[in-house]
Amino acid sequence: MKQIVKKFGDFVANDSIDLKVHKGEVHALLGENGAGKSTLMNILYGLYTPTSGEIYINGKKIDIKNPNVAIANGIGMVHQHFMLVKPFTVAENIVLGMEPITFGNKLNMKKAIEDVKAISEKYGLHVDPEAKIEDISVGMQQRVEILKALYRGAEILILDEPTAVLTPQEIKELIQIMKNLTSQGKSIILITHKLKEIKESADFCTIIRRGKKIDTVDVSITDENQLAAMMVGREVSFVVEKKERKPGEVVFKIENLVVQDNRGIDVVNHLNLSVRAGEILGIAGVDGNGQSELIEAITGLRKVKSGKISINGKDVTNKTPREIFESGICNIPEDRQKHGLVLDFTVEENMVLENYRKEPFSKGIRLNEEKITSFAKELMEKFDVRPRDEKNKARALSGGNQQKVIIAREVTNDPDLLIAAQPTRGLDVGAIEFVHKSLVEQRDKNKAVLLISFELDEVMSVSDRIAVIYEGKIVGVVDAKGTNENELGLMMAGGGH
Amino acid sequence: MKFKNTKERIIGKIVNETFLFTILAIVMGLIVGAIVIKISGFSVFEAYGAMIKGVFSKPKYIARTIIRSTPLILTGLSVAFAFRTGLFNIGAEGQFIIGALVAAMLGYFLHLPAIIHIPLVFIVAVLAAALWGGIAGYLKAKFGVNEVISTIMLNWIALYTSNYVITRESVKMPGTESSYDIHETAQITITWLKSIVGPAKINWGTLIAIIIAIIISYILFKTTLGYELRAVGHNKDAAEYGGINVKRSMILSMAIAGGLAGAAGALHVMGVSYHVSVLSAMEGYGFNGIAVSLIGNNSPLGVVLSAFLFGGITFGGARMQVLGIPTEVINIVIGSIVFFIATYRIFQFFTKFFTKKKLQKEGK
Amino acid sequence: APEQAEKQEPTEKPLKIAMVTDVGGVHDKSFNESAWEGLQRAEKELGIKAGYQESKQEADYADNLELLVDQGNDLVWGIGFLMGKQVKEAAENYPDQKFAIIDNAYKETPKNLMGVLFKEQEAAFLVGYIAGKMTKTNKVGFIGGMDFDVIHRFHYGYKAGVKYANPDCEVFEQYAGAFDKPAIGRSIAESMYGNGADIIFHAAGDTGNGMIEVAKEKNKYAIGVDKDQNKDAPENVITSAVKRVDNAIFNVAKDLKEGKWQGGSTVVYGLAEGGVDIAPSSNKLVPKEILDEVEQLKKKIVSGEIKIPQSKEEYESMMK
Amino acid sequence: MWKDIALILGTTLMYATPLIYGALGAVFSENSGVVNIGIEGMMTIGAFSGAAATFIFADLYGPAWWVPWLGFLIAGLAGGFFGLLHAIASVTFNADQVISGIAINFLGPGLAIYLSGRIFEGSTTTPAIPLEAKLVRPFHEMLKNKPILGMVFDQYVSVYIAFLFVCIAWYILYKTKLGLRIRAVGEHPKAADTLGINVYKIRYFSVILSGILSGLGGASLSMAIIANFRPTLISGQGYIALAAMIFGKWKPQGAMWACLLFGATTALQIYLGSPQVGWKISTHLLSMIPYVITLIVLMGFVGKTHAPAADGIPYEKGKR
Ligand SMILES: Nc1ncnc2c1ncn2[C@@H]1O[C@H](COP(=O)(O)OP(=O)(O)OP(=O)(O)O)[C@@H](O)[C@H]1O
Ligand SMILES: Nc1ncnc2c1ncn2[C@@H]1O[C@H](COP(=O)(O)OP(=O)(O)OP(=O)(O)O)[C@@H](O)[C@H]1O
Ligand SMILES: [Mg+2]
Ligand SMILES: [Mg+2]
Repeated sequence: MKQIVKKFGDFVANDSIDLKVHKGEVHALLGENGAGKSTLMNILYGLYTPTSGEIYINGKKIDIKNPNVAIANGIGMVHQHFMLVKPFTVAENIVLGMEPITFGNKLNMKKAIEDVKAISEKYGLHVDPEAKIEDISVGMQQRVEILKALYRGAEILILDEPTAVLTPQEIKELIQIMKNLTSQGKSIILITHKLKEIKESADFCTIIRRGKKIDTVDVSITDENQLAAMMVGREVSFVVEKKERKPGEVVFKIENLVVQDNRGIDVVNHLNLSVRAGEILGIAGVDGNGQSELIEAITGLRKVKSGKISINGKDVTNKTPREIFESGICNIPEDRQKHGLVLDFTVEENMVLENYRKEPFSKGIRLNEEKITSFAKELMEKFDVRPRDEKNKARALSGGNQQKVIIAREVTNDPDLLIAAQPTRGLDVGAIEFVHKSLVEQRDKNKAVLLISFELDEVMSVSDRIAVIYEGKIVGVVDAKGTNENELGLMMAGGGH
Repeated sequence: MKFKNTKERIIGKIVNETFLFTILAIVMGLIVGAIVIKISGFSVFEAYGAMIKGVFSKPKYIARTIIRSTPLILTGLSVAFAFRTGLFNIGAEGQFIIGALVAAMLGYFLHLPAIIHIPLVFIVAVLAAALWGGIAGYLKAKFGVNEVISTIMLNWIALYTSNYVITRESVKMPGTESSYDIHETAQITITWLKSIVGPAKINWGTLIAIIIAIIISYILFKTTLGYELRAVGHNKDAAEYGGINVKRSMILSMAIAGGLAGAAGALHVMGVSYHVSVLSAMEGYGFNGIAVSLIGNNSPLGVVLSAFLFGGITFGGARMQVLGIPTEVINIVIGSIVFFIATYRIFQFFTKFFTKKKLQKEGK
Repeated sequence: APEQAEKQEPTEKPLKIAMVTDVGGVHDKSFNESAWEGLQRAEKELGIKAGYQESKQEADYADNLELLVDQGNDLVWGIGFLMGKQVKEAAENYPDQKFAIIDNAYKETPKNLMGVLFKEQEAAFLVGYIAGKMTKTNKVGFIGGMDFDVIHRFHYGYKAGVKYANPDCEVFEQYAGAFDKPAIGRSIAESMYGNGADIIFHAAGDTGNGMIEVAKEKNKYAIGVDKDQNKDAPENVITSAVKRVDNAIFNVAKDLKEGKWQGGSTVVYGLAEGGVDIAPSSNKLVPKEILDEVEQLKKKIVSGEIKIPQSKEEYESMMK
Repeated sequence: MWKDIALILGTTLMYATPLIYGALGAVFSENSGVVNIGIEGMMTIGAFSGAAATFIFADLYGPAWWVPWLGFLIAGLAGGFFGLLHAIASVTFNADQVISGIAINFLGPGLAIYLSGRIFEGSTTTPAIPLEAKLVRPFHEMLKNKPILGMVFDQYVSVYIAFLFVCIAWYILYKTKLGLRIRAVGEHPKAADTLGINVYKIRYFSVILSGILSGLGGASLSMAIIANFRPTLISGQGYIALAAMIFGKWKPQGAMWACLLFGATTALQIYLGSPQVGWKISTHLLSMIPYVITLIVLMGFVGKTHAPAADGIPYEKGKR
């Protein structure tokens, strides 16, 4: 790609970017949130037309007007947000757009399933072709996305933040798959915020900052700190700064909790847990072991079948979300766009999502707009939400900034227990640093924090104690300092103490 | 100084892009109408002249336009309010019927001094219609029944219920297919304007409707209740997470929407018709309310303006018949206006196209 | 403006008469259209100037009446009892303006207002008689639109006619509940024909259209209403109970021109006045003998020898 | 007894037919992600075009076999034209689909009645199509002497086509490449776009098809159930079809069952009001039956209805 420029209105998302990828290599793209990585790749895939610039494949200049041209030229893309049709089966998703047919335009599903089986064998990506997307795990969905590209004969595979939603195990598998693919001659462009992954898998790395290319470096001779510095333009610390602290009383307690999922299966199964004031308790575990249902049960969004949840000795089992909130439990939700924000509300309206009924934000039935505005202004300043316009729709904010709005709101509530579910998913290192700092501050104010994350690194560096969840039960609680990845990994796989 | 600012702000609020596009859409709709009129062999100038004169040439015509627009303000608000809270209320028609029916019954059967009678009739009629609208909300909250279906069904049930009640012997005025007139103590017609507007029944309903529009605007945007309802409208999950009772909100907002449409029916009976009649088909107050709401961009202020526009076009447009122009042309004009409002991006497209051309020229 | 028009010499300026239709519109193939035909005939034969204003909903009636007043019409018609109240109100508001209404009578009629009623039951009686005579199965049917007083006049007049001709004849009666649901009219007709009726009379507007359609398909007999409906099914519509709204309107125009305005009263148009009748096309399918008997009956009705019920109560008391 | 059942079944089929066409139209449009509240207007224009064209051709060329088919086709095309309008607004210009649909509901009837007046000397009702020029009744000869079976199955071909279309629609949506793409576009247009599927083309196709089907639905009333167009003919059936589509969970077969339920409850209403049953209950209350039963059945239906995920959301390329 040569001298690619892309403007959205007056905003220059890509500013004369050059990118060169060789056959059989993994080429990483690194940059802060909103640096322009996805935009560049969307241009390569024909979803955006560049304002100017040229694209060459195997030395030939190609005008990629739309995804069809990209597909015909062997380019495949796995998008940052999955492009899967949920109620369709795996096979249907893979063949969509290139469906095998028989007489009379009839879909040949049999052949589709065989084809899918064949390529999944070939590249070692195992999937069940007849399962529905909505029933399979995120890791599986990722494989489906890769298979979609391979099914179309992709030679160049773009992976846009493929690991943001994967568990450590799944990430390992993915890296293995990438190695597998490059060994078969495919080229891969990998976008990720995780420097460790770049080190592990990439050959070269191009760094983009604010739409401009900074440099392309050989990964084998560059270390993580250098990469990070190039990316944000300053030094970044990876260690979470954390003073020793003696935890206080138990403030939050779960006893014998049983919760069902949508299908009526007990996915939280006689779970016991307690969190003390002034500590961060991390919950480690592979996705799908009841974490989501656990959080929903605690926050009142899901009915508890049996057991007891209490905060400060007060029973909050099966109370309404509002009552639970009033009792001192706040939550940074897993899905920020679904639960955390009303995207069509302004930032300031979102800032008072739980507190709009309280003084000073309202008096009687009347909302006090001035107070809401000044409150939002203050928080945006303090939590560095950009752009600094409280009248902006939340929808127009980048993911990182959306997350900041939620964190600002929840932390400011100053709850006795703060639940943070996947709080750094998809954020860049700078933003992650900020989130971690906020959690630690909360702990230092002698509040309890419950961190749920699939990122083992995160759990290990932020938490004081770590509880491992497996099949709806806590299979062990360990001290964060006294454990290691292997021990936790073993427990997460069910091999508990 | 401050006054100037607020004034500017208000003007800025009205004269925004949406407003300009709406005006453009109206013009385009009229142009389509002009083409149809021309094809039919009539003079466009005369036809639109008749329409404008039909509305503005005499105070009493203006009065009649206002009278006709009043129920549309409220049914439009009803639809707009539901839209704002994420619900599609096709049921304003039926809610109107219920409001009108209850007002007619209480206006006739109760004997009270005006000071009590009027508010009582109005409030009970609105509550009844709110209950009727609330049924759809309840069915949605409790059974997950899509409100589009339930309100369509409830429209017909309301129609037949009303017909049934009206044809009861104690209700039906002999020799007619209508109920007895309500007593004067329940009427809200303004009689002292007779010298200006003639027999046109100018009534307090118009003022009440505008006040209600202001109240609704206030509720939606300035109160905690409005905050809740809008939050549910935009994102149920986030609203629930924020502690809002989503089911209650749904029922409440359908009830409010129902109450608004019911107010339209009640005011119509109290101010204009004084009775309800057996209906063989829907009268269209609710369905036109959908168009009014959409033309008004679902905002309470916009709805008031678009109700007057709609009332004016239908009332004035009917005057084109004098020239022999079929009334269907009016529906074509209204349909075109709504169509162009839907496709306002056509205008955006053109404005962009032209500014681009202009820039290119300037560049050279 | 109205006073001005009255002061003018009639020879100088033609009389202006206009009508407000009900929601059916002027081309409803029913009494609105019939009324308009009457006005047009008056235009041709009497040299008046005719006009109309269509209504789309109940709220239009008052507006349209006022508009026609403003246009300087000498007489303003309201077509249909549904606007009875609005016409009276207009008459009270414009005491110098003449009004008239079809199908409505008032307890107290203002001087400037005239009600015109039709004896629908008389025409219905005659078609009932024809049905009673012509049925082979001794079963005939009646389909009503909605439960309205006017429809009752058709209903019980017809029933009385059937029984008068043929006391053993069974009459199937059903109301569709709507004037605009031909599918319902169809299936009621299917049921009646299926149960042995061979002639059905409808007073159900568009709903009745469904019945005529079944008659065509099954090759059965049907009886139309309001206007001569033989055109819709020339082989099947044996007769129609027509309401000569056109005649009434024409006559009133003629009277007005001749200075014989009958304001303050209700004029009843029956057989005698040429206000109701059976359709002229009846001679195509109805045997001559029966038509001759009908002519005899007409005389008896006009002379008052036969009394015809207009409602259920009257019918039942007569049958006792 | 058998007669009653046959009548109820026959009425059910007849009444459900126009609704099925409309509901199928809505199924296609909404499965591709375009809300279509304009079914009512599309049915109206179809009803007019079919009846008018058939009458004119029958008048010119006599009742040749192809006349009704050509009329039927024209009805579909007229509906399709309004589908095209809806598509231009909602697919190309990203219009709010509800607004555009409402516009269609003004334009369809407005244009239909206007054109009727232009073509047929001011009449809002088109002249009746002669029986021989109506759509055929395929089993008419076969069932001539079997009255009970005839009540159920001696229907116009439009009825059988409707059910055939249900099967075809099901096949297209769930068994073909095209259907997979339509549903993909309705669920996740961006995903389809990234796979090189032209979202706009698929949506245009579906919305125009929706118009065609609705147009045919209108014609199935004006060319079979009765034989002409009149302004009150559709009167809300487009909305009922829409409700049936939602009730049927956006699926062709589901929509069909919902339409049949509605037809059956209407048949029940007619049956209960018939002289055979002799219920002395007000027709106003009887008329409520279909709507009340539908609501009750809906309440009993557990599980929320699931609309296609992108239904009602305009797709804009390059927007997230
Ligand atoms: N459709 C769009 N309309 C307007 N602006 C856009 C659009 N898409 C991207 N942008 C702009 O381009 C910039 C780059 O966005 P892009 O999605 O490429 O970032 P990114 O580098 O992929 O970030 P992340 O690491 O968070 O995925 C954004 O900051 C945004 O302002
Ligand atoms: N639809 C849009 N129109 C205009 N600007 C947009 C739009 N979507 C996003 N933006 C702008 O894009 C910028 C960054 O967006 P982007 O989605 O790349 O964020 P992000 O940090 O990549 O989030 P995440 O990594 O969590 O997806 C923001 O500053 C925002 O203003
Ligand atoms: Mg991003
Ligand atoms: Mg990105």
